[in-house]
Amino acid sequence: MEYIYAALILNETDEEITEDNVTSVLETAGADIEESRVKALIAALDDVDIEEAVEQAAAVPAGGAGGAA
Amino acid sequence: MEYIYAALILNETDEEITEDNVTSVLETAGADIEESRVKALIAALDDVDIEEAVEQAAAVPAGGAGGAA
Amino acid sequence: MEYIYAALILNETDEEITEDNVTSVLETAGADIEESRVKALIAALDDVDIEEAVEQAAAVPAGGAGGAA
Amino acid sequence: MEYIYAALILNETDEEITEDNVTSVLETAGADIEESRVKALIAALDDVDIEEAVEQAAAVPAGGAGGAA
Amino acid sequence: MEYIYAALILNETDEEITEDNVTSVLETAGADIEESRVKALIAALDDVDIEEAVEQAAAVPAGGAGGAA
Amino acid sequence: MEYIYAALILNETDEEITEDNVTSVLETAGADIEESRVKALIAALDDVDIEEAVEQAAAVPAGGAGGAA
Amino acid sequence: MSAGTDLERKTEVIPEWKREEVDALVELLEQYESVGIVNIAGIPSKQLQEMRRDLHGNAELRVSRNTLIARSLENAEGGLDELTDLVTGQIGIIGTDDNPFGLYKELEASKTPAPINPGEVAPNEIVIAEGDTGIDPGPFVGELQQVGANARIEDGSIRVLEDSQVLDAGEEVDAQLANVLSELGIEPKEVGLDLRGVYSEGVFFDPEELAIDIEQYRTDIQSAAAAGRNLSINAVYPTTQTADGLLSKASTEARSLGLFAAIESPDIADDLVSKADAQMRALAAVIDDDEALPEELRG
Repeated sequence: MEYIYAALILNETDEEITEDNVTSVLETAGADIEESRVKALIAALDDVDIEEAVEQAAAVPAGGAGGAA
Repeated sequence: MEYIYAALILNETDEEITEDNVTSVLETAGADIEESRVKALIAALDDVDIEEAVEQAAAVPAGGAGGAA
Repeated sequence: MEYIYAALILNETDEEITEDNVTSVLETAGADIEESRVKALIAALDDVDIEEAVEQAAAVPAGGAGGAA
Repeated sequence: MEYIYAALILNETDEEITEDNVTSVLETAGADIEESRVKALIAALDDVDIEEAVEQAAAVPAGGAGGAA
Repeated sequence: MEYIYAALILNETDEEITEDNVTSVLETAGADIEESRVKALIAALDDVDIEEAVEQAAAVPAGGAGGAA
Repeated sequence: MEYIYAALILNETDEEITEDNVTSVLETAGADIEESRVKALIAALDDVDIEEAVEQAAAVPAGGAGGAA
Repeated sequence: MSAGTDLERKTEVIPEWKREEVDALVELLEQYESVGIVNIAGIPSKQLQEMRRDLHGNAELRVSRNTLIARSLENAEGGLDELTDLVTGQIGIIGTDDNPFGLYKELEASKTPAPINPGEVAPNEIVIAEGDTGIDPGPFVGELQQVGANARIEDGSIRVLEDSQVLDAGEEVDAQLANVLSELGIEPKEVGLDLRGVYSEGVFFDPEELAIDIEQYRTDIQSAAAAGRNLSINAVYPTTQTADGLLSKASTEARSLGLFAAIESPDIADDLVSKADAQMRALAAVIDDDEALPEELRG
């Protein structure tokens, strides 16, 4: 998941989502980095509109009251 | 949201969510950092069980497009 | 809505929700205050369990998924 | 939540949402104020269209809180 | 609620929603009238498009009544 | 809808919902009154539990308050 | 039924008992808030007695000669002319302090089903419903088929295979159909006092305008209550019933703003975490290369 968060952070800060940038963020965060996964992520995100994808996420109350039902 | 994302990366890599660590991650990602927001974040997360909050989100399918994920 | 917000601030700070307190908060915020509306608010809140009402709200997914920041 | 309510009141009264104004409102309401939270609030709200954010609340399906049903 | 209903009747009959008119309707209906609530009603409805306000479903997590079901 | 509102006011004020009372309220509100509609209302309400109907409305915030009457 | 001859004798000396009867009828007409004409054709007298008893306290029913009723309508104060036109056939007059809508409702509710006899006209279309008749196999199957029901023997009894309409409204029931219906226990008639018209406080009401839709009133009350609630909340005029709703609304707005602007507030920190996680999952969901995803997020 940290890989995707890294991409999301770079998206917010308007930095380019490159192998180098993702790797740097993850390194700083102390992650064990798999180079192949970073590559795959960058390639996969190439065609993705991150803003749009993120907007699809419904805000869910973490409060618990909602719950399974 | 980048402050939250940074905290969640650290959570994934099992690093402590401290002002310093959050700041480093954000700096690496090229963010303009507001120290006050980092402080507020750390304070706000103090009582939050991140795993639990995340599980609540996972229990509900992310919006439309996302589906099962 | 400012009258309601004022009541909720006082609820959060554990101050009593009285005409005087609501009026002071609104005055500080530069509101044009209708005394009658403050009175009506206090009267209407008389039998209301504020915590409960607020919890009901928390159980429902808030909007804001999109998000700027 | 009192910090956010303070911002919402100031928004309604068309006062600027500044550190000073937020602090005054909170002080009047008897809150213990953390300066960093005020600063963080102001920073977070920078560039945010409050009307729009609040309208998102209205877009949420009412009811539903009930869970079991 | 009788104050609101009084306003709604006057709105239907195209009479002006004034303190006097609201008071007369409520008196005829045998209500104990609080002057401040009448004043508050008039103040609250000032600038409100009643048709619109009536049709717009109040986006509120159904209070009390909803619940468990 | 003014006939219904008149009935609801009387219900709130715990007055009996009679032809005379409904007519008086409507007259005071400046309505053109059709006696037969008042009669029909009274007859119909004989079979309707107003409290129950009102509670149902609160539980499910209905949108369009159009309606016939 | 000798209305014609009675009228011709109008100019003659009216017997004392008729005068008294007319006076009594006039008194009834003038005593009640609403008075009407009801059709009593086809109601056996025993049943009519029962109905009269059941009405007692709410309404008074009186049967008399039509000529006398007509005369009393003319004599009564308040102009009941339109009722006079309704005085034909077997009728009675009814008086009540209830309003005409209430009277109509009460009379409708008191109607009971009854078997139909040969030679009578069907008030509604007559349908034999699908299902097991519970009748043993025998010639009755043929009778059912002859009146137009799709019937056959199944599992040891006679069964109607589908809802079968056997007569249109307004058609006359013949002996065979009457027999079949009676065998099946079908009672197609609604017997009761049929209101032809009412006067109430000087206004004439046709039965058609007296049928009210109770459900519509219930719906209207709900709409009106919802309208009041909406107005109270949208105009921010708190009432005892809506104060909790307003508080919820304000609190939801604050949370929305907090989430929208990612305000680092302890009250919404868990929601923010949850939101971030949901966003991460939403983004993962549109990534179609499993290599790019950790195991738990692979589709």
